[in-house]
Amino acid sequence: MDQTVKRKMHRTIIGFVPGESIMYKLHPVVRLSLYIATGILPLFIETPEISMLFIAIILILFVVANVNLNRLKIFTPMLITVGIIINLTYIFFPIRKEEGLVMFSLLGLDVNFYSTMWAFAIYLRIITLVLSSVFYFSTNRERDILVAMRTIGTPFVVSYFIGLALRSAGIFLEDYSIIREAEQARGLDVRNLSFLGKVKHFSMYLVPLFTLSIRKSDDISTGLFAKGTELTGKIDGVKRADYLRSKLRITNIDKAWLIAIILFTVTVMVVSITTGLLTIEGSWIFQSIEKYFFG
Amino acid sequence: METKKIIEVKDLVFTYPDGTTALENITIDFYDGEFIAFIGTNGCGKTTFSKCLNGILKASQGSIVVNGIDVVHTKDCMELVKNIGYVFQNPDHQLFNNNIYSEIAYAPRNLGIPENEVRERVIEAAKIAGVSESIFEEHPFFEVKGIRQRIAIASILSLKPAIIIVDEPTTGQDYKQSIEVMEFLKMLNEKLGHTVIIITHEMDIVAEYAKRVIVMTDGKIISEGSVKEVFARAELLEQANIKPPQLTRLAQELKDEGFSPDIITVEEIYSEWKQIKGKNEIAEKA
Amino acid sequence: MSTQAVNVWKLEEGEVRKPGLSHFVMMALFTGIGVVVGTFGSLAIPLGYVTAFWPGQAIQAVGSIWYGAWGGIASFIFPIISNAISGSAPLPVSLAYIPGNLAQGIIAGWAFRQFAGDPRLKTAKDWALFLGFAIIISNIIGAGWGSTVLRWFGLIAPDAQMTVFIGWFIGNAVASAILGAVMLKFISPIVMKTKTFCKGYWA
Amino acid sequence: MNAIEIKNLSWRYERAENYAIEDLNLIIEENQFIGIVGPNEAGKTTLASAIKGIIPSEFNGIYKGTVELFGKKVTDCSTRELAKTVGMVFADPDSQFTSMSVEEEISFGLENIGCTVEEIDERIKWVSELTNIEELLEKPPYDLSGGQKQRVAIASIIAMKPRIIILDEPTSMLDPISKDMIFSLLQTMKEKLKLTIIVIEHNIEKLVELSDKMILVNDGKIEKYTDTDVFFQDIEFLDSRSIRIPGAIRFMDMIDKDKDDLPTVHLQDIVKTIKEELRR
Repeated sequence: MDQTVKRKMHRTIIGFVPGESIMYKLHPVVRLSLYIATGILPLFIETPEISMLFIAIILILFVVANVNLNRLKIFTPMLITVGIIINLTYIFFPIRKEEGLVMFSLLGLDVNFYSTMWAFAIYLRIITLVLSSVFYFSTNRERDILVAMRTIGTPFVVSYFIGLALRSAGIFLEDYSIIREAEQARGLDVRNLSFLGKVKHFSMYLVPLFTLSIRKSDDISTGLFAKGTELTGKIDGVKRADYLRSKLRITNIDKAWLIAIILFTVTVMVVSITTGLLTIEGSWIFQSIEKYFFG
Repeated sequence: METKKIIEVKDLVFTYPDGTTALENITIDFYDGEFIAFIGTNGCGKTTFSKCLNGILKASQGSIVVNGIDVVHTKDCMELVKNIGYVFQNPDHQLFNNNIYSEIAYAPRNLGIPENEVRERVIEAAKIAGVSESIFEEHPFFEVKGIRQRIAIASILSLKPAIIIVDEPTTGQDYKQSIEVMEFLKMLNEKLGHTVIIITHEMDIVAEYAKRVIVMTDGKIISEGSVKEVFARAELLEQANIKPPQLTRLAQELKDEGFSPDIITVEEIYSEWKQIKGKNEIAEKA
Repeated sequence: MSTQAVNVWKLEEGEVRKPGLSHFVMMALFTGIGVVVGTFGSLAIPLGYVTAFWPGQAIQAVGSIWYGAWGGIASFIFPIISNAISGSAPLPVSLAYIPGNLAQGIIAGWAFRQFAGDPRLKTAKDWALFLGFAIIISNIIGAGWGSTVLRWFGLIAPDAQMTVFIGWFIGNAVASAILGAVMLKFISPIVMKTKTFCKGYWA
Repeated sequence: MNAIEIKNLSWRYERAENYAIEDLNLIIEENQFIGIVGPNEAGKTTLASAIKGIIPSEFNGIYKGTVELFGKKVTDCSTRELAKTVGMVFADPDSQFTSMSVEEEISFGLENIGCTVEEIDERIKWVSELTNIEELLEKPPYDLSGGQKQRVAIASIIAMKPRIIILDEPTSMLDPISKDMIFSLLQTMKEKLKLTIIVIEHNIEKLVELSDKMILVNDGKIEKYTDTDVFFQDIEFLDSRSIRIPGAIRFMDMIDKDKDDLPTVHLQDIVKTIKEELRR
């Protein structure tokens, strides 16, 4: 039975993507455009409740796409510290303090209403952006990223370069884990090191990592030469074949999604710029808190 | 003669973080002064097993005791390193000092040994491993691979570990270099009394140098014993996707003619050949 | 002490250096290294976009010292990838960072070539160039640009820019000074003997 | 027709003191299987690199003499022409795998030599069946074992259908069974594709089974270039060059010490000969 069980996850350089996901029904370029849209849209939304809605939608997408939510854990510390930093900067350096709307004093420091609300809105915005990024990398393998890049017309040399860079990041990580074992095998105990010792120890990871990379760069170059590598988009004046792209065709459904995503993004942008609907002042939360503190 | 148990492994299980089981219920003892070879296909668990032995990988279940140290639970990795040294397959993963001297001196310095003794150890280890003192100030990067491998071995020898594990000592080496490395390990084993464990795909090397062979498949030990015993079990080896050395296979193909299935050297097969030939001639005359 | 330093950037007589596939490969490898170091740097001390401890700048500076313009290209590409992976900066912010990242890389390479510094950090002058240009000036420009980008995007209070700038500068500079010095001191002797080492900007 | 013709070739790497290859002459005919043996640093890889044109194109140094492939000088060939004529597989499978999936790895070379998408599709199907990697096509490199990577490396070169294929220690990381698989793949290739195959290997026991001719490279020179059975006629000489003699051949040598005919080298022939000898 064991043999027939499909693998639950595919490995990527930085982690795993689900083995099966509804996202895979979409062409990589649709997924990339979704990433770009979710990476831009939050910048046009100030209203906290709409940002929260956005966050909720992305979290639902995580579930729909079959992504293991444990993956979000490593980002939690960052999301917390980011929240603290934003709040601190806006408490210590309040904006629109001349309006004098002080909610309360904390340890002798005036907590300004508008500034705090703004910090909150910005914080939600950044969470949205981080989640959209995490979502993209949790549902796309490296090859999907490359196919998407080539589909939107990135020159071959650029997409090939990105591919090779990602590949070498992978090699680098593999080497790193072996080196760590090798150091351990020679009795390195990081816990006992002084600060200077730690710095020196740092070099002990770096030296073998780089020497290996240098050797590999020679091997890779000769290997590429052996394959007649041409880093141009044209071979003999004819457009270079793109096998990977040809394997993944854009269907009508993909086109529909693309149009929908673009339309939606543009609409939100237009609404945001031309109307006050998405501003922080238009927020129901903003208004209620304002009412609560200042009547 | 009673020899001391140097490694005791009991019900060892190792599971990778992603949930795949790499080792399943391994129980085996190794004795002081043995020369052991781990064989098996790529991915059979032999490297994982050997890394568990020196604590690079932490066993998920079971116990490993090396020279009285509980490998699975010890916090003192120094104590462990003094007892069991591990030479990685690719020397480039373990050379990180600016010159060859400090490379070999690195591990003893980690132990906090006084500098004059470190110096003695470095010179001794370099001599045993065949690293010339004249290149002590050179950068390891610029040496050829054979030398880099020797430096890697010397940098472990300077710890004077009772047990030395070498992963693929002959990969990428030519015949002469292979013989040199193996003769060197043999010397460590026979003259200096180290317990030596090698992990290898080269059955000729196993036949010629190992005293005891451990055959692994899918994270389990499926066969173990002396070289002759193990290579004679043709069916079991097939199950592990292993082929005995060419001469053993030749003898096994000639089983019907009266050759023994556990031949490993040319001398053995030649003397059997003479015997059989002689018998046949007598039979013919009669 | 021999102060008769050799100019490592000068071509020997008859020496021909031309850019080739191997430079392209090295650039990709270096970008990969940057992605790893940058991602771990961001995740290790998770301060999000105000990465108070980001050793990635060392990779940028050292990259352009060793590999000239190739390293310069790597220096603005890898942060886009590592920021996206670690979630420490959203795509639009990452793109806006590009000029700052380019500066954090290329200034070091320019200074070492312009003033004939030795990447192995052999003399006081080399150290001065390293600390002065590769660390201090690079990071002043980088942090200045970066904090401005953050202000544009409203990610920090406008009045907080100075504080963020200082925090950013110190965090990047300290981490990168350590990593950068270690890389230059220990690895330059090897790199300089390889053919991908660039005496000029492209070869 | 001669696939390879080398005349008075000398090569010295930049900064090296000695010539890696000195005044070397070699002719290899089409559709031959050649095994190259010799100590490390003797010049085997340098010789292969010169045939492939990596030398002088990718390295700096001093180059004298000529290397011709099917009558055309390598130095007159473009990278693409060379890729179409000679394929080369290196020992380290990791540094040959530069893409993010197996199919991309194979298609990359094909795109380079100007194949169309349809052609690429066909060739990937054909080569993945031949090398038994159909299951791996979508996988990224870090999801493959060393042996699988080596098979992919070979597949990506075969797919380009070069007329000559050089393999530099193609099985270094492999266990015996995977080694067998690679060698039986080489055998199939030789029979089906009528290629000229050159293999550098320390594992002589396997080379013997397949090679039509063997070359001994030592100290930058070709010391022996003969049919495989002739190659093992003078075992003392090979011993003096630290060449590993397969046990069975050594045994045969002990048996017919005083015979003048050529030694039997293939394992199955040896089994047969011994059986016959015993019956005599």
